[in-house]
Amino acid sequence: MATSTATKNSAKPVKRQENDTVTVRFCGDSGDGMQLAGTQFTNSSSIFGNDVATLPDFPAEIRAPAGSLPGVSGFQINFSKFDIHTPGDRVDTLVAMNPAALKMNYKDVVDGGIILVNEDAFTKTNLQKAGMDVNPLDDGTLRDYRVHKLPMGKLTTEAASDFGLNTKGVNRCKNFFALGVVCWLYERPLKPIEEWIGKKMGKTPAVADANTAALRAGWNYCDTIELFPQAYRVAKAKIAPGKYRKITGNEATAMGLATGARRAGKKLFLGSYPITPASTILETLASMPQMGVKTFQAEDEIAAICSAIGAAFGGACAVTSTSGPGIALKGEAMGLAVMTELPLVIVNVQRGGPSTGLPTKTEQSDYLQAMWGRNGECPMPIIAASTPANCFDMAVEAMRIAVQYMTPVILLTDGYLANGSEPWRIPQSKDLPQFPVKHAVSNNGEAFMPYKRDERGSRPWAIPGEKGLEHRIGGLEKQSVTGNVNYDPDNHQAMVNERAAKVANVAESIPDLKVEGNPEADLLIVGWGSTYGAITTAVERANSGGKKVAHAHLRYLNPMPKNTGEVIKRFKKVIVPEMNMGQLIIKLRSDFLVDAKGLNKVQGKPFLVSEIEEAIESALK
Amino acid sequence: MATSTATKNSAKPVKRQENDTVTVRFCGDSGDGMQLAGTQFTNSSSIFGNDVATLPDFPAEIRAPAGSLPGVSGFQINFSKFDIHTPGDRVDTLVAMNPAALKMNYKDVVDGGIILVNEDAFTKTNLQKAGMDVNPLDDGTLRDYRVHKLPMGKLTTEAASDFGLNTKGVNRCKNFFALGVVCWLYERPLKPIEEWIGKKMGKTPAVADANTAALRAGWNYCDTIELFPQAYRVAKAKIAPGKYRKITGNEATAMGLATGARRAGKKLFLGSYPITPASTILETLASMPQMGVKTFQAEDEIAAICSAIGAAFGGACAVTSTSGPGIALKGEAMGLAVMTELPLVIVNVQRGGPSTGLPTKTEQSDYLQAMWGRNGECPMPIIAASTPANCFDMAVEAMRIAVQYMTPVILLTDGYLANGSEPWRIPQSKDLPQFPVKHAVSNNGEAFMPYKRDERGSRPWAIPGEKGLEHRIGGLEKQSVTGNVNYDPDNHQAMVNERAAKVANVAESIPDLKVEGNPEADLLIVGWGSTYGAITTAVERANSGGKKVAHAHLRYLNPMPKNTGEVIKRFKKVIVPEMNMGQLIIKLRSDFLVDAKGLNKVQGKPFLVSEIEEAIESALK
Amino acid sequence: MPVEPLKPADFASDQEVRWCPGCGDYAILAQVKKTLPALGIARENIVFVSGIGCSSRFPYYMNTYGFHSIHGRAMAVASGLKMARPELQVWVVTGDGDGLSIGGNHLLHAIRRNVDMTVLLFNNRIYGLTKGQYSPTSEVGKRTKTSPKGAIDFPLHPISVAIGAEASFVARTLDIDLKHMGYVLERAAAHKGTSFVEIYQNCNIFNDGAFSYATDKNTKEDTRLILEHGKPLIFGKDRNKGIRLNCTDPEIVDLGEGVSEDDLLFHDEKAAEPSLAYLLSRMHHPEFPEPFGVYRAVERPCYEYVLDEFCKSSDPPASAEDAEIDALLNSGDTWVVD
Amino acid sequence: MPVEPLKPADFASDQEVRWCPGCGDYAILAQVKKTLPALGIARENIVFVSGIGCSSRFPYYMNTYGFHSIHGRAMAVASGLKMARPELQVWVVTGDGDGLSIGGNHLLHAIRRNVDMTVLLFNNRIYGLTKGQYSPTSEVGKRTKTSPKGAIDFPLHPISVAIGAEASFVARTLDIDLKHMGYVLERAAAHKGTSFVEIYQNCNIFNDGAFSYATDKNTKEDTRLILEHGKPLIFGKDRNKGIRLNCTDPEIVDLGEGVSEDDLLFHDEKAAEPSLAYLLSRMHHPEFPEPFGVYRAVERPCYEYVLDEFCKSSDPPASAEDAEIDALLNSGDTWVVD
Ligand SMILES: Cc1ncc(C[n+]2csc(CCOP(=O)(O)OP(=O)(O)O)c2C)c(N)n1
Ligand SMILES: Cc1ncc(C[n+]2csc(CCOP(=O)(O)OP(=O)(O)O)c2C)c(N)n1
Ligand code: SF4
Ligand code: SF4
Ligand SMILES: [Mg+2]
Ligand SMILES: [Mg+2]
Repeated sequence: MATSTATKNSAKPVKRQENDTVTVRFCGDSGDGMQLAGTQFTNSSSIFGNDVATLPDFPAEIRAPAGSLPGVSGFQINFSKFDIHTPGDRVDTLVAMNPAALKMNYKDVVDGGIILVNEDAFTKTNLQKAGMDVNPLDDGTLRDYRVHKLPMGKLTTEAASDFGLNTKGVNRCKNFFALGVVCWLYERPLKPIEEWIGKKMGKTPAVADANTAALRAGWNYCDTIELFPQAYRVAKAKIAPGKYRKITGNEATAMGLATGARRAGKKLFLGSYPITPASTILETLASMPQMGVKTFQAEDEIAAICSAIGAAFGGACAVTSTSGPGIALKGEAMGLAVMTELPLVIVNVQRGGPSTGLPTKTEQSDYLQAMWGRNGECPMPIIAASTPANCFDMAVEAMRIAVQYMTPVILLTDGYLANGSEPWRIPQSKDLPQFPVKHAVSNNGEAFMPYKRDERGSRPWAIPGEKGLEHRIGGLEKQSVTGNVNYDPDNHQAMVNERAAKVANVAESIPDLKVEGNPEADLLIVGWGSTYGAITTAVERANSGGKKVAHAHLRYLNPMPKNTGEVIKRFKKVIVPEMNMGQLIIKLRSDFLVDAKGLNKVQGKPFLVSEIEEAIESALK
Repeated sequence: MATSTATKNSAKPVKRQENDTVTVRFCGDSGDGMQLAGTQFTNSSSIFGNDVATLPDFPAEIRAPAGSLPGVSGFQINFSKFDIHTPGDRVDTLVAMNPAALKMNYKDVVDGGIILVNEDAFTKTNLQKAGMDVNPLDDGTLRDYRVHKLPMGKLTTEAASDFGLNTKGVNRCKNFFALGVVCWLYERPLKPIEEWIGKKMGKTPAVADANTAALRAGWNYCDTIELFPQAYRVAKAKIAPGKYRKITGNEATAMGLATGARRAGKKLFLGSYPITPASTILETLASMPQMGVKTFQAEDEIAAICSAIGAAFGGACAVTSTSGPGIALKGEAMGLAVMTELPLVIVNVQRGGPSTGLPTKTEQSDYLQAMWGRNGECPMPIIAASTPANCFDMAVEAMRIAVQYMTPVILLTDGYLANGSEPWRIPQSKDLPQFPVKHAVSNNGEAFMPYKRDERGSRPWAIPGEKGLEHRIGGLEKQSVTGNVNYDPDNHQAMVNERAAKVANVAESIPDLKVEGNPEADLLIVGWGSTYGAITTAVERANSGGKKVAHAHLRYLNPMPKNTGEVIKRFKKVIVPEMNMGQLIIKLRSDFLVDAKGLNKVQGKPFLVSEIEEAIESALK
Repeated sequence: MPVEPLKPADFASDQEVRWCPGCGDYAILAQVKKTLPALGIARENIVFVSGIGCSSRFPYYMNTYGFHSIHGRAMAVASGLKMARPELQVWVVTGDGDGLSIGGNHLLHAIRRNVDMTVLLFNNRIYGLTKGQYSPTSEVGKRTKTSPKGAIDFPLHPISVAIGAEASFVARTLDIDLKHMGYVLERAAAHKGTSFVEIYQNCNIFNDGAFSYATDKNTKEDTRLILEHGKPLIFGKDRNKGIRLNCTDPEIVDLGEGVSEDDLLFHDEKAAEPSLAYLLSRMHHPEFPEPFGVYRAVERPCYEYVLDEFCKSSDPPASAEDAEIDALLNSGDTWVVD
Repeated sequence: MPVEPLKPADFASDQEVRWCPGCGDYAILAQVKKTLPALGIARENIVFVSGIGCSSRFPYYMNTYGFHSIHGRAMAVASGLKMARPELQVWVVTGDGDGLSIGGNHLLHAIRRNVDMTVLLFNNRIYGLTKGQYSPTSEVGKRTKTSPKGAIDFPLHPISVAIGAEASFVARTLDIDLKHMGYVLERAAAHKGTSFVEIYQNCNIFNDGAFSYATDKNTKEDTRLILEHGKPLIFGKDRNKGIRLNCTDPEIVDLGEGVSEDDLLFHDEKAAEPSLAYLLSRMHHPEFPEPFGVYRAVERPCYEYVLDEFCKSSDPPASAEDAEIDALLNSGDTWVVD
């Protein structure tokens, strides 16, 4: 643990303790701008050169009453000199802007961790709103922590009142004051933040100046009064050189879809209906008309998918995006896409269920719905993203599979990926996969056979406008090859088989399942989706702690990679952590007759690394 | 094989060969009245005292062009002196009213079987409509059969033209002529048929008289011209004494639902939307206002289930009925019923899928949808009927489970059960289960806890009108006990667990899984739903043929009977026949890690007994 | 059964109200609570049903029976409830997204069936709960997160839709005019059949001021036309402007200058055909003052009462032997084997 | 690109037509085939989209591109197709059940968006394909399998619904009047926007004669009112009866006896507001002759063309290096690690 001198922002030298990894959480009222403070802290950390991972936590209400418990909003950032995969289990430094925020969050702070509170907000009214009789700053509640009470309201007012804003406007700057304090504490550069303020608020200079002043005041306050006996530093991570940006899962999904369509040589059409936590995919794609992306906010989820199916029939790379309840509504139309064998990407940003459930919370409980939530024998490829940035790759993959195999494809992400962010090394277009679509063309008046399959098992994609290929499709069973409506028993069996075989064929085009961690171990952890970060970290820690554990993470859930059975059967013990009550495990046990054990959590929250470590430990006992 | 003398209807003695079991199929154009002829033949056979089982086969079109192949309609009856369980694999006597019907059906006739054709219909035009160049009556196509060409049109005209009907009207009587012939052939009493004609057509005596005349003419024709060198007889079956009626699966379901509601001491509410093959449940219940049954033809399937959920909140025994595509639409609302823990019966009369699929054909491919076709962790009890009459019992059961466990319950039947019929010994109300509902009542102003559970895990059913129990429910996660909206992580986990436990508890109230056939066998056939008849017959035959086979038929699919694992693990080999590509087997393999093998058929048709016999044979090889 | 007189506060549940401070929903909640006691219906016989949206949180705040269902389906849930229990008083609370986007079809069909319930559609011309996407009542050109270049969907007019769906009762009111809202709510509750009430509601977070023309003291007299049955259509601060009919087109005229009240269009809630009500529903700001009050109130049989006539039967006695079951099971052709 | 002249037979697919003999659908099919050649659009640029029902089998019989989708969703499928490919000519064929029962909401929203397509709603006032249950246009009291005591749902009037949904083009025609149908189809196809056409269609199996008043030679002159733009509303065998307006209520008057043509209501398809069209949609048999022809035809931007303006771009070149992708991925805040 080395110490060093201060950055150029600082007035005098500060001793800084070197840490490998730090987790900070900003929390306050919905109106307190905590998401913004968190995002800016993240940006600054990324640009500084750390690896970062974030987890926002929104309240379910738009604006619950100010100061109330349901109105608390949080944003957590983990930054590190190493590769990291999660936003951190426990919090090293907590910023709490009011009593409600403190109450909801302090238990997640590590023993001896730092708590910064906005003292001004601990009024009697606010305490009451948070359901507290006594002030927790005084009654010993926080005795295990290093608590710093700052009169943030007052200090912000002093710093930011010279620029012509009214009291309310000035008061709104206090998130930047708090941000300034934490930046000082962890030696985050202010420059990227100030640049951002200039860019976003530049139009109203009073606002920009007031916020900049608050930010600097926070920093300078620490510098001046030596608030903290100890400051910290987290060295730059060894990060692969390249150009980076921060990306959330939903941004990555949206960009991946737009990119995928272009790699197919087609325009993108998105039919969608707003729903938390998927709406931002629609919103992001709505802002990309320059890419030839058309978005359509439909009247409901059924219209959304049906419009996408219509667009696919017309030759577009079609997508529909939603969350679990929306998928439940789309089931019938998904069957139509299977029967008509049109390419279509269906994005499910999973959230807490059943029913309306916990709309703003994360869960992985729609795997079985994705597999089987339709009438009849109705197979579809299913893939799942494992990190926010991986959403980009998997979205491109979903598009590839859809157009190459003429099939609807389900892409599963979840609320944690959707809103979580990580730095992303921006790929270059020339390195991205290409899969240009060839539409069927008329062949000298030869009768067109819309259900004649190629070696992949795909039928031709003939689109209106092509003379000589006029044909009719629909949801009734069709005759093999000709595509005419057909009720013949043997034909039905044959077509059911052909559709299944086509989906199974996708396995020919996907990578083998990789074993990470120690491949010689007796214990294998099999994960899928957003548990990647927590499992990876836990397995790394276990292995570096002398245990032997392997990890295989499924990104292709249907069909699974061809070597999946072989991998899974190789290990004595198999544990399957899922943020559900055991869903993928049903398929694994059934397919491979392996006595895999579930590690299950349905709490609207991702796994903690420690929870997986404990499971490893007790499995190896 | 004894012979005997003719019945009193006959002019002179006829030699009749005794048969154990006979299968007859009537087929003709949709307009030819084959369903009617088949039904009357069935009635007559039932009343005569045989055991019977039937299978109608409708065309998908309402009225495809007269004489065309898609317009062919068929009705098959198996009648026997023993217990029978299926409508028969192959046909002993086929009645074919036109070339199209002959073409579509003759291959199902046993070698040396009888084919009766309406010779008059074999005109050039009709042959062309059926896509035939030469007349199959002349070209040796039918050389393996005993073909009888009857000028049915002409003979009917002669018999029925004296009653004042126009030519068209007279011609429409020829199904009764054909029926008369087959009745003679198998010594079926005409009296029940004549009584039925009197009852149904009595209002227009000309029609009644003409049809009666045609019927008798058919009989007399055989008697007079000695058409058949050989006549047959199937002795009465040893049938348990009692009062009987013929019942189709959908009639049984409707009556079971109406009965179930009364056994709960409640009124029935059905919210439904027409869809083949479920519509007749709605139609049958719509005719029972005298039972206090309210039916509501909603604007779509979603409104149908939502109206039922609303009715359940109001205190009705609520039901929604549909087929696969309708279930796909109801998924989201089914989740709401799970979350609000209201009693609701959801009937899925399965048909051929995926998508619109084969609407008039049967299939068992919605088991996985029933299990998992919803977002989130959303468990529901699922039960399945095994025969048309068993639909009654299972409908009563569905209602019992729904009200006792405050849960939506899925009842699976299928197109084969829905339209198939069998004789049913009418139960007496006093022998039927009773499960009167007790609604929650106010307790001296004590705060009402809508999610406080009883020993079954059920919450109280408090309905509007009860003072002091005013409460609010909905699709958001609720706090245990209080039912208030709650986003707490641990509470969510607890509630997910409680909902799952409640469904699991249903196992406490259901019978153990029975092993039929030879319990000492090495081979077990595990079936569910409408395969019961074919499996039972195949297993009986195998056992009487010296093989050793056991059969377990699951009527409770979720949860399964408590001894299911124990039963299944007891056998060396397990075969699971399903009219799908392997659905229940996924759950069996996953739950019990048993290497069960599937026997799968997706042809829109039930299993033949012989198909299951073959599977038994090759498994025992 | 006589019901003790209730106070508005008796209708407040113990749940904390969680709309954004300043949201128009608060005023509506307050007025509903104020209106209910006068109806003389016991709390336990009242049910509030809603879908999903900010507005749809309404039932949680009422100390009656309540059902917060799923997005768009409130009308269907409420219809089933009312069919099963025709004696209850049922209210539906829905939003412009819940009721007109995903739920449009159920609204249409409940209205045509004339199920006896009162529907309050909180129209804030935005999706509130999902944070500010445009809705089916948003104006063309509106910029929102999902319409960054401006919305290109032509909006629906809720009252025109309801009239197109054969509504027997249609009215409009406004969140901040509590007195007017009280009148409309009372009328709606009293009406036998589906009472459709559009309530202009301000979403101060995502669509603030959408109805400022009708709420602003300075403009509201000129932008609102208060409908009164049998009275001529007059408006304006000085009540000197009126609406006259030119064939089927309304036009604004100044009273006094050769135009008398008798020349004006007279309001008739009870017109057998809804053409007048439809015509009123076409008067939009800024071209016209917007009509508030009861557009239409006519009698027509209610679905659930007719259904109940067919099926009249109390809950059956749960007796071991049940003659009606036996009659049902023994109906049709039977035979005896002995 | 010049298109070779096509004949009606060129539009027949190789699939055998499978409606019941005598079904009104045959006449509509014949007339559509007759109308298409005159439009001068190549077969490959035409798409027929349908839902599920007897009527929805239509696309199979047309030798164009076709999509027989799922029950109620034709409007949504067609909307997406049209948005992706605005240059195509899209027809939607639906039924009173498909379009107004399960599909009512999609109809409403496609109409308000004014997606440029022609919608043919075959109204036979019954569910044909599922064998005879009542539909949302069935009359009160109709006895069917699901309404053995007579239907108690008040029917929707398709044209009122469409007008309530802001339709820019609304018309009605009749299966057996081929000439009139031809005229209406041509007008509908020519209109830019959603053209909603109600076609009275006889289901001779489950609802035979539902429109006999309008098809019977003896009564049709008195029961039908043929709309002509700019002309007074006159009908009757001797063209001696007319429709006059009494405030907003239509009334039948005899011409000649002190009533001249000028006293009658004049039809105006292009009225800016749809109140007249709505009023016409309220004229029902037997009280009134029923209006046939074009009720309303006004111009309004079409959703998909405006959307296309925003996104104007041809299919992107599938090049290994794609500057637009790179620009997208590099947008926003970035930093370089070296
Ligand atoms: C099936 C489904 N789709 C989408 C959503 C997301 N969602 C919740 S409320 C809402 C719209 C709310 O708008 P509105 O009805 O106008 O209510 P407001 O919030 O404006 O009062 C949407 C799209 C959902 N909960 N369920
Ligand atoms: C999701 C779904 N629900 C129900 C059905 C059954 N169904 C098919 S067509 C139809 C109604 C047809 O009526 P209409 O639209 O009037 O068409 P018609 O047959 O009268 O031309 C129904 C209920 C279905 N195919 N899919
Ligand atoms: S978002 Fe708008 S509608 Fe929703 S509670 Fe806030 S102010 Fe009200
Ligand atoms: S059932 Fe009616 S609508 Fe359908 S094809 Fe037959 S006649 Fe036509
Ligand atoms: Mg709204
Ligand atoms: Mg119809």
